[in-house]
Amino acid sequence: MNADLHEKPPLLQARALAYARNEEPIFGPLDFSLAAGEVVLIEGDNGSGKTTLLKVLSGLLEPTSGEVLLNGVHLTLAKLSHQVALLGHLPGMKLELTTLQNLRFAVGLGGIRPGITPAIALASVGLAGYEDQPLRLLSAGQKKRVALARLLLVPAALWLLDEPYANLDREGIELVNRLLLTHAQRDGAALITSHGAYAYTSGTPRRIALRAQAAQQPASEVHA
Amino acid sequence: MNADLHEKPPLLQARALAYARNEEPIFGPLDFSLAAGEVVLIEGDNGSGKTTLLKVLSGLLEPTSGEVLLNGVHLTLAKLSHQVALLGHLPGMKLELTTLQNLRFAVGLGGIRPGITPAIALASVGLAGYEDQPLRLLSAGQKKRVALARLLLVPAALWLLDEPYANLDREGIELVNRLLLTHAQRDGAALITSHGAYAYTSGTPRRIALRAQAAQQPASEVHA
Amino acid sequence: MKPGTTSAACTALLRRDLALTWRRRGDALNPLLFAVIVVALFPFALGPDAQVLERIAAGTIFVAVLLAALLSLDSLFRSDLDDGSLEQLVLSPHPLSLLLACKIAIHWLTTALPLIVIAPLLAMLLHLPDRVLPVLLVALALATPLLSLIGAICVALTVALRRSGMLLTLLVLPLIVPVLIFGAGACNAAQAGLPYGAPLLWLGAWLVLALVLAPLATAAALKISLT
Amino acid sequence: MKPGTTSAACTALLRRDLALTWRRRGDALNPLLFAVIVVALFPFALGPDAQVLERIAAGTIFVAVLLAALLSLDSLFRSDLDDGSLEQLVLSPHPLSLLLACKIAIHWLTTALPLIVIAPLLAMLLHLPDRVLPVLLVALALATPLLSLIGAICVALTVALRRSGMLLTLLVLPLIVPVLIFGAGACNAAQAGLPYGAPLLWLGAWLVLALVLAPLATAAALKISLT
Amino acid sequence: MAEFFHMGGYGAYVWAAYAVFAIALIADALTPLWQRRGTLRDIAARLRRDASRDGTIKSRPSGTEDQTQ
Amino acid sequence: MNPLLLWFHKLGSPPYFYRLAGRFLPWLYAIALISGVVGLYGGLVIAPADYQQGDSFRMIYVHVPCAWMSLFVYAFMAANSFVALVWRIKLSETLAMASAPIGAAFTFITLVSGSLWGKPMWGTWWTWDARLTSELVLLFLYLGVIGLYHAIEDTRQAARAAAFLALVGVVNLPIVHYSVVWWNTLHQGQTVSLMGQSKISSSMLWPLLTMAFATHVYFFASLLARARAALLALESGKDWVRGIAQARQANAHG
Ligand code: HEM
Ligand SMILES: Nc1ncnc2c1ncn2[C@@H]1O[C@H](COP(=O)(O)OP(=O)(O)OP(=O)(O)O)[C@@H](O)[C@H]1O
Ligand SMILES: Nc1ncnc2c1ncn2[C@@H]1O[C@H](COP(=O)(O)OP(=O)(O)OP(=O)(O)O)[C@@H](O)[C@H]1O
Ligand SMILES: [Mg+2]
Ligand SMILES: [Mg+2]
Repeated sequence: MNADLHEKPPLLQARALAYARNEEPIFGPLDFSLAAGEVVLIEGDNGSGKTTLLKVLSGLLEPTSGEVLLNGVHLTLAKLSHQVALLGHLPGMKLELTTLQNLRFAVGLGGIRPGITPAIALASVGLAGYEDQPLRLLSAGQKKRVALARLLLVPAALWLLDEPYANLDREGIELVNRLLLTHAQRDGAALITSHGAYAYTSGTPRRIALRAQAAQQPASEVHA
Repeated sequence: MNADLHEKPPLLQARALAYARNEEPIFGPLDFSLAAGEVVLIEGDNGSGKTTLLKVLSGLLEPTSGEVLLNGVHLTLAKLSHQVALLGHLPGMKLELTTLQNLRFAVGLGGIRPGITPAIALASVGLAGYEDQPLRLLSAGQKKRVALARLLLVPAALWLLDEPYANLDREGIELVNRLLLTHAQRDGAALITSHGAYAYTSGTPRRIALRAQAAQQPASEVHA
Repeated sequence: MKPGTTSAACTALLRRDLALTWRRRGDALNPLLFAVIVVALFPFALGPDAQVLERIAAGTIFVAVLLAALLSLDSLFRSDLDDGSLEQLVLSPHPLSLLLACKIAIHWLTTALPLIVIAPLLAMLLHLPDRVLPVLLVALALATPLLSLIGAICVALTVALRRSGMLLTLLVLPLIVPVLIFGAGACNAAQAGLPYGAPLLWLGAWLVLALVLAPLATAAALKISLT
Repeated sequence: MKPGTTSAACTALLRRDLALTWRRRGDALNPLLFAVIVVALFPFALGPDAQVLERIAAGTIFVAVLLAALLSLDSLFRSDLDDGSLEQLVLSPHPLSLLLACKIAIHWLTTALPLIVIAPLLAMLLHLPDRVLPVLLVALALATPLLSLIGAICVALTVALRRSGMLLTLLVLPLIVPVLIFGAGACNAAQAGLPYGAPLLWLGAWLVLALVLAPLATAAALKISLT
Repeated sequence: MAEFFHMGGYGAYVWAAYAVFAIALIADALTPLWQRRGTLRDIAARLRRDASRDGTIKSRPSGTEDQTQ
Repeated sequence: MNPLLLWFHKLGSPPYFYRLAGRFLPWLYAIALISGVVGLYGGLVIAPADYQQGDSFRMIYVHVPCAWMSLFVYAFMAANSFVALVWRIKLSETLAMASAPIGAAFTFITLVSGSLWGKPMWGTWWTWDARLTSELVLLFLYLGVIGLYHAIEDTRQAARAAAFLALVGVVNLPIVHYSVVWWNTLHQGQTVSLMGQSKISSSMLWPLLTMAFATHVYFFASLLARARAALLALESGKDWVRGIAQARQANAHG
């Protein structure tokens, strides 16, 4: 193992990371590292490859070149273990089951942080009283909140959040910010994508900018 | 018909409109009217019934009580005709077909405004050069732009847009605002839902507030 | 403002659905292969006794073709529902039943017609006597559109469900039992040297009726299940 | 940080899938009804002649049960893929093959087992001689888990495709032709008064092999089709 | 009596038919009772849940203060 | 408004119907039970054994009333479906959907008892005879209606969709019946004819009629009970239902 015993390696490190789909580069060689306690915003226009980057970092897609190190260890699907929690566009939960059942399953699969229960997590995201509600009866924003509750439960050090602010009302946006802050404070780290940088209000986060590969034509004129 | 010939009725009028799902009220009796040239923002927390309201107004759901008048005429599915264009969470387009093919179909089904073509509309939303790209190869935000191009093409006076800003980058947000402005100037009207009122920057729009029926608990505390 | 004519809408729909079928041409072949495989399974399941196979040939082909067309029915409105195109169709200013009739026609052309074309091959696999083949083809030509039309009503009823595949089968089958009895019955009669004109005429009469009524019923059912 | 044990993960998965099956219990009955209906179609297609029906009874029941189990296979990972649960499963720290084995077991329990239970009824509908019934049941009990296991591999390969229903059938059917030949063959042998032990033993041997290998293969296939 | 149950050799068939008749109808009669009980239980649970949601509304002011800080 | 119309209007109101049905229910169950016991006593004990079929004919007292009911209930369901679709009366939706499982139960009993009767009489559990076949199709139709109703989430939408299916099925039923009859004569399988309409003696007849009466009354009792349960679920947001739930909870805890 490369891990230097004297100096703690960064939680996540990307070296010359690039991804190409069918030989067409989606995002260029990227170098960055993420220390514990950091929250980093991935910025980029529509189609610049933010979603793709998160999928690569979570191990769902394999990078075309470059490498990803987690705690100084090469990332492979097998070793991903319980280090990464991905919140994508899909909820990863069953619409037919209740919020509590869904969270219990997530805990069974991913383990649980000490000192928290699914019910507490639900209350933390403002869904107390919705414990026995099947997920399909919730609105778009309420579903997103349940997905956020999952993050609170599972013991993952690195959060990868794809547009966590979408569909949330202002209270929900504040909730995400508070969750991120708490997570950073207990030595977690998070990578988030968002168009609305305005949404992240607790201080200015560090940013990673993705250039759109096929530079978008400016929408200069609206035809009437 | 009720339409008074001397005074033009408002484009859209809702009288004591209410919707209940399985006897549970989703939004309360609402009264409002929308004149040509107006853009109105529907505000409400997660789960307050914004999406449901738009579906009712488009005629996809039947209201439990109250009535909707379009140009002073009662709204029935049959009479909706080409007056309403709905942009929901779903794209209403085929992922396998190219952007141009999709727009051509929309035009065939809904008719076309004079003086515009699918290609021009695509260029207007900043997707010139993507004409022959199948939709599935576009990112979330790019798909949304194609859906916006459809609005430019079909001759609908009333636009119902459910969270049109979601997934769009800043340029995209400006694009939506410009589209709305142009639409209002040529005597169209639009109802939009959005959590981020900040997104609508061209002047302050009129607002309709939906009270959350089951008031949400404030997410006061994040459990660590 | 140019609202667009109904015939333009139908043309656009036909053109789009054909383009889609072409894009998904791999999928379009599936019903065909399914029918071939079901028929091919029978010699394996029953053993290679030619007499037994000949006796059951017409019936088995009919069942296989019906099952294949039936399973492909599920996709009639599925993808349109999933991506919101169906909402746009319902919200369009044109008569829904006409638009749906176009979709049903496309469905028949792309799934049932190839099945009829390949039926002689299936007949050969099961040693169907040659003189029965024309009757089989006519019976299939009358029965498959009936199936598409009747099936469309049931699909419209189940379209709002997430996984409707098998429920659909349950709904459709009681409705097509008569079609099967008359279609396969005509073939069996022909094979036994009995007159077979009457059942075919009945099928034809039903087909005319269904052509008129089924699109209307489908539109009504679709509206019920979308609101 | 408490990572959670693998057995806890399996238990959670089993509990969740059973809860889901219960919530969708209407759907769970569908394969059953499908098999019943396919079997019921044959008398309509072939005519009510008891002798013909008796001759084809075992084979038809086998084909119907295989088709029903097979069509229900499609849903094995479908909904998990659609809502992103499958990604979470793949990203979990536990051996994927074990988790998938749990899913396959649930699938067999909820779709194939009811089919075996109802097989005597199907046998009655087609006048299968009583003495063949035990052989049929044993053959089905060995063949259906084999089908679930082999099918799971193919489902894993096709899961990333949107509408895989029929493609899946195409992949699975060639693989299970041997199962069909041996299973239905044993029944036909029993019906003809011949010895039928050997094919059943073969089926048993394959089953043991598949129990060990199939979950591993499924996990590998799933990883391929998700990246 | 034994003769009555024997039914001239058809006892098994006759009594099986009557048993199916009885079981099916008893099950049919019990289902609405179960349904009713389940529904009422769900409603009671929902009332309790709504009550707990109402309780959180009362604590709202303190919560909003928290956020403005 | 004339009093009868007014009464119908009131009947359409769920809380009124719920209470009224609740008052009738015990009586209906009691009448069904008593006439059922009388009919069974008459059929099993008093009626003499048939000179041809021996005691096996006693199956007639479950088979035939249930067979009649299976058809009657379908007609009842279809009529209510029609009303529900055309006039959008909620009570009709509820009644149509409540009758489906009862009808399915009667159809099931008919099939099983007929099967049990067929084994000693015809030597086989099942033949593909016209009447048997159309009864089987009827069962599938019932199951389709029930399945569709339970598959759709929104209860009222589900009821309307299933009602539509029930109506399509009613068009289909005569077609099935005659096609099956014709199919059998077309292809001379050994057509087994049911026991003829022989003049049966009055000591055999009255228990049969009593049982038919009992099953009809039972149907309406079960229908009302199911409709009551369904109304509770359907109106679960309304105050009157909450009142019932709270009262019941108070009873349970107090
Ligand atoms: C699975 C087997 C059977 C089924 C599904 C079945 C079905 C039916 C049905 C649907 C009816 C009502 C017909 C109508 O009212 O229009 C009926 C009536 C009747 N069945 Fe069966 N049956 C079966 C077997 C038998 C057997 C084995 C017998 C006796 C040998 C029998 C004797 C009768 C009699 C006597 C009637 C009354 C005839 C009348 O008054 O219309 N059934 N059966
Ligand atoms: N399945 C796919 N196959 C091929 N190309 C794709 C696919 N999905 C996305 N792309 C292309 O890859 C590029 C990056 O897409 P990605 O979804 O990562 O963008 P994004 O930054 O998340 O955009 P958005 O802000 O709109 O969500 C885009 O140009 C898109 O057209
Ligand atoms: N299919 C459904 N069945 C039953 N209830 C539903 C369904 N969809 C939404 N609801 C409920 O109806 C209410 C309104 O939902 P709706 O989707 O209209 O909210 P919204 O204002 O669009 O919320 P969001 O901002 O989160 O998108 C919510 O309380 C939700 O839980
Ligand atoms: Mg994205
Ligand atoms: Mg919404």
